[in-house]
Amino acid sequence: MHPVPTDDQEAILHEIRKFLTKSVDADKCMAWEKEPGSAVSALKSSVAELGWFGYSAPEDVGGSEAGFVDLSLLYEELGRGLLPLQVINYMRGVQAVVDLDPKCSLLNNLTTAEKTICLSFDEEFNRLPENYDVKIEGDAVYGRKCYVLNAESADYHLVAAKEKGGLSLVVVENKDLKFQPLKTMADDSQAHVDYSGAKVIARLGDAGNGKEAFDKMWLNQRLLALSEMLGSMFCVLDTTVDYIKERWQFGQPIALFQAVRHQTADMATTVTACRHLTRQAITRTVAGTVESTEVLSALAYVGQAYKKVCWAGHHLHGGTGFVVEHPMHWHSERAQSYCIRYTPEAPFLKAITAKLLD
Amino acid sequence: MHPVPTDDQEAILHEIRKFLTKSVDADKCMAWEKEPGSAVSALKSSVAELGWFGYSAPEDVGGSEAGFVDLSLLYEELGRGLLPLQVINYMRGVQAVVDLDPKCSLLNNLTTAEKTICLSFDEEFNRLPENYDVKIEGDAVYGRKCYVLNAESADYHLVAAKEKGGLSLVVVENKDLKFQPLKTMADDSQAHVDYSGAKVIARLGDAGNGKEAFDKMWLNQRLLALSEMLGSMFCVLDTTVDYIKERWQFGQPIALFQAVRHQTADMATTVTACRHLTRQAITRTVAGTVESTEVLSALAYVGQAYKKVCWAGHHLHGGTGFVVEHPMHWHSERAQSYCIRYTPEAPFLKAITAKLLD
Amino acid sequence: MQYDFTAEQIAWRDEVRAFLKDNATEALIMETLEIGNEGKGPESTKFMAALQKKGWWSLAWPKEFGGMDRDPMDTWIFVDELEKAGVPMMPLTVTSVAPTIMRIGTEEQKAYWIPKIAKGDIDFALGYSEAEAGTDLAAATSKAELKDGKWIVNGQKMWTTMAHMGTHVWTIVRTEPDEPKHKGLSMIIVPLDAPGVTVTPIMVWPGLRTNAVFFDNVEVPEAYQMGQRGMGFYYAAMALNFERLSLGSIAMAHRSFKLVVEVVKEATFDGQALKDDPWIRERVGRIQMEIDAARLMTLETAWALQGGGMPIAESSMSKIYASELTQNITDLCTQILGMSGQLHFSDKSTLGQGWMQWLYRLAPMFAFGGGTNEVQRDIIGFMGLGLPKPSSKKLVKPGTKS
Amino acid sequence: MQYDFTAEQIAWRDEVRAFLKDNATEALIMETLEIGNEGKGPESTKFMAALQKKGWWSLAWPKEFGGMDRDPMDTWIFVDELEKAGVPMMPLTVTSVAPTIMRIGTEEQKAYWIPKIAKGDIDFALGYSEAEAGTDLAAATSKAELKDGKWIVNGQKMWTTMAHMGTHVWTIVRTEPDEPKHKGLSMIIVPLDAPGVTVTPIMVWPGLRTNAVFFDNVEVPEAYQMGQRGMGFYYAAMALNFERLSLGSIAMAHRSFKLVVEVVKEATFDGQALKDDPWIRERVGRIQMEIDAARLMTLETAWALQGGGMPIAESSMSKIYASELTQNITDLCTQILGMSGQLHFSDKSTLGQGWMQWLYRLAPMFAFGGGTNEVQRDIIGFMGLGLPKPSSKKLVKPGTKS
Repeated sequence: MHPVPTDDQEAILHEIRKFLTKSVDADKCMAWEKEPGSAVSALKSSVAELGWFGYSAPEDVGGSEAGFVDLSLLYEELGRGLLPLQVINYMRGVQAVVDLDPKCSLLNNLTTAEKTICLSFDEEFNRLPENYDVKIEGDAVYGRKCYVLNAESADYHLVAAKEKGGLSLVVVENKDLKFQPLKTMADDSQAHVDYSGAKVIARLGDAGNGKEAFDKMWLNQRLLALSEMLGSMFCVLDTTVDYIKERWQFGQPIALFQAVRHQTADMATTVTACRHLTRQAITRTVAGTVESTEVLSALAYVGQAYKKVCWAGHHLHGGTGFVVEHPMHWHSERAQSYCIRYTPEAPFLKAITAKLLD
Repeated sequence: MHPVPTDDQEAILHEIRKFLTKSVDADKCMAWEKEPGSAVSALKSSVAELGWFGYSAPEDVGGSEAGFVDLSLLYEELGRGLLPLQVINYMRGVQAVVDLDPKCSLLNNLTTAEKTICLSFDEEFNRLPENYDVKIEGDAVYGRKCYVLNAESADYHLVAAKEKGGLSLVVVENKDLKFQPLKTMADDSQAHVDYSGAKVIARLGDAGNGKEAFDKMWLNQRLLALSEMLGSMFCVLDTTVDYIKERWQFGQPIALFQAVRHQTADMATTVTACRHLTRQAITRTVAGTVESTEVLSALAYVGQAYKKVCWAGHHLHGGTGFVVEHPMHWHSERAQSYCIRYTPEAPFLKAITAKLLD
Repeated sequence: MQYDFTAEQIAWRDEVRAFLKDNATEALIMETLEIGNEGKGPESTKFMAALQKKGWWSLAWPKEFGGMDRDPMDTWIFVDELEKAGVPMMPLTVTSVAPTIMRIGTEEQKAYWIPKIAKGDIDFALGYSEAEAGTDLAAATSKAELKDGKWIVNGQKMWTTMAHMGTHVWTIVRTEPDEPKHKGLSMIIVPLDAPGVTVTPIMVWPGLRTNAVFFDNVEVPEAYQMGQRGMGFYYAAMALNFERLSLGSIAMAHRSFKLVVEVVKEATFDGQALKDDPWIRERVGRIQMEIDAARLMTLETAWALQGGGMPIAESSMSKIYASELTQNITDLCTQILGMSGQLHFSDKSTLGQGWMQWLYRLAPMFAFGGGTNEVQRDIIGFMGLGLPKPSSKKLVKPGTKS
Repeated sequence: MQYDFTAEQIAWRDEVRAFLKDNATEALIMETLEIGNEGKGPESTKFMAALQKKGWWSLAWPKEFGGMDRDPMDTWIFVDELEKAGVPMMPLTVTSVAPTIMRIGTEEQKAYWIPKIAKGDIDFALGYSEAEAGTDLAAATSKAELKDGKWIVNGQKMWTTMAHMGTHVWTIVRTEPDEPKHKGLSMIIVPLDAPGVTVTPIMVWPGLRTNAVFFDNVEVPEAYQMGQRGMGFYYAAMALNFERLSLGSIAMAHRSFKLVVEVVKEATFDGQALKDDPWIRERVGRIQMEIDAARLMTLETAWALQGGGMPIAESSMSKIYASELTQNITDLCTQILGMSGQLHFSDKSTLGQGWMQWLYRLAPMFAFGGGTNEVQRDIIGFMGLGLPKPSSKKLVKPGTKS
């Protein structure tokens, strides 16, 4: 057991953190929120130069072949450093392609970020692939996908759709698609998308046979969400500890009030539990040594805990952390957005119970 | 609205409190626990002299005809003053008879406590009357009832049993019954009872037609449980507030530690919520002005809150409140016993939901 | 002992409901979401005018000031119905500042300010907090000096909501720099259009605007200083006490919850009716139970005020309870709504009108604002339970020699 | 970064499991319920003898003292398996006092005490707390005076579990009355059969016995004072540090939970299988999730000790987490068992062996005992997060003149 990054990993993480500290700050986040296009695009290029888009992709498609554990540590830093979700979601798109078909020729342009891809899975009232209404007929996609991140700006859409009574994973170009843009909590550029005959330009896996690959890919997306959440919690905790030492009220730093100290201690305890659950889930999934309910527990636990840590952070920051220029709210927005998209509590709790009782 | 007892009610409560303060203390409780029979029996006689057994019974059977609201205030004091459960449960037995048939001739002896009665409802794996296995056949009772309070010592058993495809409420004598005594958390003299042909000596209501009356009676038992719990919470809160003022550690009363103060404040807040929920549920049930979910909410809320208040009390008392001579544990035992018997959370939560959604 | 309203109270409630049925329009509710409870858009202006016409504007004011002299229970019923309808609350100018002026003002001051407030010509922003004096109000450093019959005001106030829409700031400033910090403040009214006043916006997470207000040698007539000099801290506390009645209200969260319940009854995700999902069912039941509890807690405050008491610990309990509950409710309900739970209320495809997502972002403020919940817990301990204060004179352990 | 045990660790775990399969008898488990973890009944005596035979008695001791010199991870695995099996824990004499003696004792003292402990001839009760010095250990007033080469001990100790079964008390007493309170205590061993020692029982809620120990002019050899005079407080802290490895274990609650899960799988109440009840299903899932989290937290302590660190904040986190979780688990599980949830473990008709009802009564002690959770939270703040201490030298607000 070695429940912290190795020295080598720490060295890499240090570099990542340095880059993010330099490249992302509250002013920029405000600007990106107003104008997600251009500024984010510049950042995307810098990130591409660092090789993050192809971090885990095979070398022959321009990747660095990092293992999933190293990838997850990168995502921790993305969460901590508040890399804009638009960029993270482009990275996630590439990762999905790598998971589904590491030999896919599109990866050559995706790892360099010359092209971008978004994940088009959810439907208005369907989240489980077995219920999808969107269909593939004669190499064209028909129907409506919802809550698609980066839908309008991505060059490609990776669509999961029904075909031959099963699930297919295909790529279409962002051409002649109809969008209904959404205003969301995390300002993460979502849209509903109508595909009325969009042509399939690539297939990831066999037609109608994609369910297993999809599940594996989507589990990885979820695990990476845990890592992001964990990194974000590190940041919220650190920021809060700093703040309560600096903020004076009633003639003393508020850290001297036992109620403030104890709330911060509880934040730290929660973050510690999340750190172990997340990293255990990831390392043991990779090692193939998962025992019993431990991955499900991480998926059920971390997101809800993340929100609690954010609320405590808000509470202890008071008005100072409530203004739009303060980073707190970005963390809190991500907390609930991620819980909803990647780690809703109910299905994982149910799965844990089923494992014990059924 | 007048959410506190009137001055007249307060005067009565004051007398009740005085009696209980004089009659019940930790030493006596310890003695009663070891030897529930004789000592409790003496106390029972004093209580009978005060007229508590017939508090709400009609005058012509020796009662005082107090209304249910006044009765509930009496029960608050019983909870606060830790009247032994054996005595409370005899009182509850009389109350059930009053609710089911205020003209029942047995009441003449029950209100004076010359005779006692216990409630025999639950079965090993059945709690809902519609599922009872115990039957009445030709004026005799057959089958096994479980978790019967005061089963061995009561003169009569009020049994709810199946008859003519419906529910009957009958009284049998404690004669030739077979008991399996139980050791329980609250040391409240429970036993499983086998009725193999015990003769019915009185009927409360028509044969097979008792479901509605049972439900009403049982709701009253539950509401009185809320009152007892509330009274007990008052006591735990008061005791804890006194203790943290007196207990010094680190050169000051522990009340000066913000974490201690805040836990006590939260106890007080919880007790306040319970006070309102309980008293609203009772007064509005009596007035027939219940709106929406309010009674269900009281039933779902108060018991769970009671336990939390007790835990906080234990925590703040530390070792001092953990020894068997300290009253804290009697409150805590009652908390969980009452939750299990009278106000389990799940069915009431479910009923609230059903009211909103179904 | 009883919890029922009197027949008169029920009639009053029904009268308010009837009024709201006509005046709580969808447009007004949407506007309230956008600019907040204290905002002043075209719809809320219309609504306030209707209230004024009814005479309800000065509902709780004594008759001598042209009010209806309604008691705290009636006021509670009024506030409860307004909040449940999702419409803006009465301005604090009317419910908090005016009653304070009635108590501390000179006859001239009362005659000057109250009629203007009654007509709606004057609307105060409250200038209590400063950047370094938030929870610790008495640490305020903004100051005023009396020179040639005028107050010269300098300094900065924070979280001055409404300052960009109001006419004046009702503010505490240090006038007696040599007195102890609690005794050196005075209450002063500063016109927002006076030279030297600058209002800059502060945008907060839910998308609402509040302000910083800067005073740069602002001249204010001597008569704009209210009550006794050096008593400003206590007057602010008095004004805050008048807000107790609406402290800890759960009505807005309740209203939002009811919208979600309607969604749950109808919606189907992944082929399963939401109302059949056990996780959702438990949460719906539990939230309703908690709302039932929270609602009752505020009632006690009204009842105690009715009896002439000052229910300080009680309203602190309500405030803590409602603020923490609201946060839980919005969290759970946002999740119940699934992917739609992320949507902004301005997005047409949102479920439950998007209130929950908005409340999710607003809720943290309920806990740290209006006196942090830590201060409220201290108040319950000190005022409600009689616990000793750290500052009280040296305590002596019982049984030891002093 | 990885969370897997090494092959050696897995082999060790399996070895412990195999041993427990043979030695964790039903009779032993029932006896543990009755007399507690630290009790010493016939079954536990047999079990401890078996452990001794294996050499596991002195598992973590250095080889020079006859130990097996197993590292903290191996010890963690050992403790985890014992707790999961529901058998008594290793006595603190072996795991906490002996390692302290190895560090602070003179060569003579080590040579005298350690072999006796190894053989099981000596068993200490721990005499730290007093009636007025519980959480505030340094306030102890029991005292000892050195007279004619003997210590004369007077005073009273509380919560001296095992004093009615042990041979000696390992206790702190005031020997330097003129020193500041933390520096006036010394660690002394008092034989329980010495004249002037009285042990009186204190029965606590779960039915377990602890004791008050009175010292009335008890004479103790000078050599029974361990380490430096005046360092007793710090030695007690050191001894407590050796307990960290098992602090915050959730294994006992986990074991009890598994018994309840078995009941839920089989039982039917009111015609409904418990496992189909959504309220129960949610709780079963949530408890397992929380146990998964709690278990990991204790692992970090072991890992940090392995690396030579002193994981003080980490073990405080574990302690808080496990103690509060245990209370929740017992509460929920007692309810899940329904009417049977009230039954004592000695009642044959109980479900799930009655552990949960017993744990329900024991659980509060986990939170206030062993250093209250308030103290633990302070420790996390001060040691883990570097927050300022109230006692630290006058703090100066940044940006102001000192």
